[in-house]
Amino acid sequence: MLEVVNLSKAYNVGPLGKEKFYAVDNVSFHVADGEIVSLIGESGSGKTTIGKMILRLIKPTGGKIIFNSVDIQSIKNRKEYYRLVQGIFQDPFSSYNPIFKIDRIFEMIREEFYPAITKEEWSKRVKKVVEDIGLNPSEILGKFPHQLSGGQLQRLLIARALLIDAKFLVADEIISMLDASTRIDVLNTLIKLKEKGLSVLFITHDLSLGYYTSDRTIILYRGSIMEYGDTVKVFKKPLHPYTKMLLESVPTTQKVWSNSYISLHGRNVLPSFCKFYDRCPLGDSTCKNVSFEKFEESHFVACVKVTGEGEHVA
Amino acid sequence: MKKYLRTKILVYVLTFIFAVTIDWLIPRLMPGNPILVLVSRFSGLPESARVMYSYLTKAFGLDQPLWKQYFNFWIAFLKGDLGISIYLYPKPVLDVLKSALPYSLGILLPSILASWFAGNSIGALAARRRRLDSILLPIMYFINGAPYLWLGIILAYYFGVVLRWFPIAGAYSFGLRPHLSWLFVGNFLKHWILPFLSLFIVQLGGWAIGMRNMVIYELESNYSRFLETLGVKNSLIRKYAFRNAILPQITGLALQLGTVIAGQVTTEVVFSYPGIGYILTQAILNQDYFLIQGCFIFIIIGVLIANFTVDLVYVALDPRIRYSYGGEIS
Amino acid sequence: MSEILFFALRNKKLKAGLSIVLFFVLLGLFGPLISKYKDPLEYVGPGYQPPSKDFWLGTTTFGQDVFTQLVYGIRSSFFVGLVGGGLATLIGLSIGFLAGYRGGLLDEMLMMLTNILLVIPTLALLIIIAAYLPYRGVLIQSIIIGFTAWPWTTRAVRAQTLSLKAREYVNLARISGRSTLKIIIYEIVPNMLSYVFMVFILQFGGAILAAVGLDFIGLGPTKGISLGLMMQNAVLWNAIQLGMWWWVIPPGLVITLIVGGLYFMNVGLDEVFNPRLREM
Amino acid sequence: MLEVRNLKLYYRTLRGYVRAVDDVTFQVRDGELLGLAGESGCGKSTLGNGLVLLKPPMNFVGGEVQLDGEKLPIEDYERMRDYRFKKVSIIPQYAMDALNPTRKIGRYIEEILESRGINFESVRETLIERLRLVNLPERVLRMYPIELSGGMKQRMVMVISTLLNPSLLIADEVTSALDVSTQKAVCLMIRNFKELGIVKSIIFITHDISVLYQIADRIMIMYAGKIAEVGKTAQIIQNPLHPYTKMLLTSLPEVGVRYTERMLSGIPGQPPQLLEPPKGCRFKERCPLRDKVCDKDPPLVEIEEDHVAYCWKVKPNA
Repeated sequence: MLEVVNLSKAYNVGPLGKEKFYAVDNVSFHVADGEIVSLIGESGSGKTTIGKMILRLIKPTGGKIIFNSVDIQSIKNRKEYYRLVQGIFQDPFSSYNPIFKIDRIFEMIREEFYPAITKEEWSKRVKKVVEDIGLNPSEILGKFPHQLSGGQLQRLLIARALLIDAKFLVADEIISMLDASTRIDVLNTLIKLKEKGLSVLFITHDLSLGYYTSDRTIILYRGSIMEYGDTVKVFKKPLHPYTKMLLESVPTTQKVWSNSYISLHGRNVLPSFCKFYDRCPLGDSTCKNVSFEKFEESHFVACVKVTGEGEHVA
Repeated sequence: MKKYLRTKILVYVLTFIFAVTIDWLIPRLMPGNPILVLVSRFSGLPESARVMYSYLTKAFGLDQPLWKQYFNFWIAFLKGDLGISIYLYPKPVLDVLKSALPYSLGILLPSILASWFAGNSIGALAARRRRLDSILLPIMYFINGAPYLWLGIILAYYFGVVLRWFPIAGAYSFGLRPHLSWLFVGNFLKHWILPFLSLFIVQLGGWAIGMRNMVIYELESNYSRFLETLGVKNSLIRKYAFRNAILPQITGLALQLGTVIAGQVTTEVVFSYPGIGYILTQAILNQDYFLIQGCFIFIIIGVLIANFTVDLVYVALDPRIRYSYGGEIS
Repeated sequence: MSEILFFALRNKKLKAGLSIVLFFVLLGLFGPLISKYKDPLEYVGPGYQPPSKDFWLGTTTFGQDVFTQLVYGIRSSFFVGLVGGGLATLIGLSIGFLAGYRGGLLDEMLMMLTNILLVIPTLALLIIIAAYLPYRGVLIQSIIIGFTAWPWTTRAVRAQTLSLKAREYVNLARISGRSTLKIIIYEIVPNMLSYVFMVFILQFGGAILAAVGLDFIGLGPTKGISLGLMMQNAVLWNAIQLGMWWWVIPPGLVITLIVGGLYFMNVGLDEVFNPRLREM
Repeated sequence: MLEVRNLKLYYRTLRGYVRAVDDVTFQVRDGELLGLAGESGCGKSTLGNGLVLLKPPMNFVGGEVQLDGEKLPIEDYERMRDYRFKKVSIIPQYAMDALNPTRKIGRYIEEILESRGINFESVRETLIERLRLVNLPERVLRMYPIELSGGMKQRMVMVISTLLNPSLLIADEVTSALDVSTQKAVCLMIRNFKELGIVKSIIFITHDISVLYQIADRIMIMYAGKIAEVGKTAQIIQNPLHPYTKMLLTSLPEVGVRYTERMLSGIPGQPPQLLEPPKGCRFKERCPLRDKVCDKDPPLVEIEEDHVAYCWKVKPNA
């Protein structure tokens, strides 16, 4: 369905903008029909930039994004693209224009995509969709954004994507600002839609959310993919030292943290070296020109230290 | 830091070029033949009209292609040739301005510095005391809303006419010639005090309001709150807030210059004080175009120098500028 | 909306400023009707007259009625404020929007221009333009004031636009297939209305002050009357030295009250729109 | 040892009082890290901040606070000044911009200490030792805050807050903006402060219960301005009794839980308005066990030693 090929986004930095900073560096992956793929990374990993590039809100500086076998840059009519590919953003309160009622996000879609449908017919459809995502239309519609909870607002945005009848959804940290008691409902709504055939790129920094929701997982660090594959495989048998560090740091109520090695901050990225080199306990001069190795069926890692058994050589 | 200064200098250089270009362009854009308009101004001085005509034709060079006219204008300008004054014929414009400049600066610089210090002190004080604030703030807003010249008029009327404490015209009495003696200096200061005061008051409101708002903002910021949780004395919190609030007030100096210039020009007119502003009004009343253009350029150069000085001071005082312009993601 | 009205009605600064400004609006509208004399420039009596029953604010050196001049002057001041301030707001808004929304090279060029014009004192620019105009009316004056006063508005509007542009609802409108123009009109502008209104008030006051400055140094309207011209004439004909306070003081006082009232309104509005500043 | 009895902290607004902390009683023992958890708006941050810096619009309405057997005058802004920094300190949520941007950090610390009447030289060695503890080089003292990364600034604030060995340290949502790897490091550092005896006790405020499982000795769950349940970490996590705690824990996605294996569910409804909170139990509107008795204030039920819940439906030793 969606394929990202050697995607890059570079910014000019330094005096006179002579140096390049790669927010996204040569990233490739794909998302199949009816699949949820989670893109997991910490702040500065470039995950949001990738999402925005797929939504054509930022232009890539290299590589392409292919949707249904077509390079999206070549689709001149953006509406045509947005009818199939939609997005939901991190901050539910900022996603609504505070001075209008929330119904407006649906009305906007009618105006732009379905001008032929009458208002009455449309409001019936809106009500149905709102019911479908498990909300009560009479309690929700006609309200202002600040009168609803973050969870409700995010679910309405999912309803919005449903109304457009999009096939692909970029969900960028959609529950990171919600409270624990409501976030799971948003995830479950997303999963229900996936089961009806929607593809989702689920962007998050929270490993537990990624594990709960997704079929496949991509681990991103400083703009580059470290490891990717089947979600259960990546989480049960993490190969990259970075993935391991992440999993050891995630707090759970099952296991108490071990006092393992954590390096707090990295220094500079050296050209051609692994991006994690300077924080990695195994990092040495051999960590260069790393490429993806297949470790097992649908499980790949970019680390020179990983042996065939999934152990690390020192 | 270097990037900050470099950007600023670029703006100033472009501003200068822009201003000189405007100076060259405006007479050529206006309807009618500027030379004829100018020569008609000389009807009172018949013996000079012919000289003037040839001079003007040369100066404007209207027979030459535009780019050459522009080029020549720059050459003449860089040589210090700003043309000849009509109203003070045959004095060159540069000489007229040079002799007026000290009078302007003599009022401008002291009034800017004094009102900056006084205004900021008043503002900082008002930020801390609610009572004082509720009385001072309206006064400051109305001072800020008063036309610059009107404050001068009030001072002139009250201290000059009603109380008769100070003279209200000229920089010194008619009978005197500038020289270094107690008599002259005393006389000069007596003439100086009212124009100085009126320009001082003109700027006061802006500084006080700005400082009050900045101090309140800083006192509500997170670093002030953290200091509170550490139980430090109020004096330390205020000291930090004051210091951080004063920084934008320094850049404010550059922004306020427009107001100050307008105040300066009109104040000089009210008190017939022989600075650039007074010369400018005389030039306007006498349609002395070279002189008007010369005043314009002089004001621009002054403003540019002032701006640059402010930037240097600011960079020296605010570490955030020194470090943050290293290399941002653009 | 009702919340804003609630705070607006409670705000003393807003109410005080608005009352002052409204008073002078009414005086400008109806003053000429209640004044005994119809032409402000007409010589209607003896000169040098202090205020009296016949001449409410006395007469000028030449015997013109100061009150009549004053109320007509108020009209022209409001006119300059409206047209000059309005034009400056409009230009500042458009350029600020464009620079902030489009970004890139266009933004850099527009901001460079803005920064250049910010360095040049407005009065200096006004003088050089006005000096070469053979004929100047109040309208022309307003227009050149409008064309020179916009830069700071541009800078402020650009900053606002940049911050609004970063809101997700703009992105959401984007992926709803909205055009740039529609996004600016429906998403960005409505959220800036309060801000734009405040900018306009400041520009209004600024234009009035700029006009007074121009009038006073001899670049005022070549015919008609304005508050600045009144002061210029008064100073020119030694009204200060002659102690004719009724001629020199009132025009400036009126301007001070109008502009001060406008500024005061602005502070009040800021408190109304900005919850952080609301007093508990 | 901190003892808080019937503490009420309300916010004054134009429409009335918001009862952010409403009649809260608890204690923190010496050598203990108490985790304080709850959803946004439950009053946990108000409680933490109120113990250090109580000022408008936050109002003291009632209650008593004792620290190490001495009454803590939290309602008196001026008298409280002596206790701040020396006895009670906070690592604020805004730690990343808590430093004065225009002072070098060393000089800043010197001036703060001087303002509290403490000689800088007398704590210099402690300071350097503490910097090492949080992994900061000594040269940061000669730097401006802007030269430090966000994480470094936060750790600097941690050092400053604990420099005078306060009895009680409050950590307010210190890890919510951090990446998982940094979160772990910072949590362990804070617990280390307690274990090294630098501070006697800690209140660690967070919305993330799984973080508390890692570092807390006891956990206190707040809901809508009131305490719902308090207990030892293991008691709360393994044997939650209050319906709210139970539902909160079962709605928690964790590594190891997939929707294909176990579909989690959230808590329907929303927390109540605290301007006019409902009578009786504040959770009743969202509670599946609700009945008439819940309209009366819920009783304190002690289930076993240290483990208490405020709920009509919890039976002792059930």
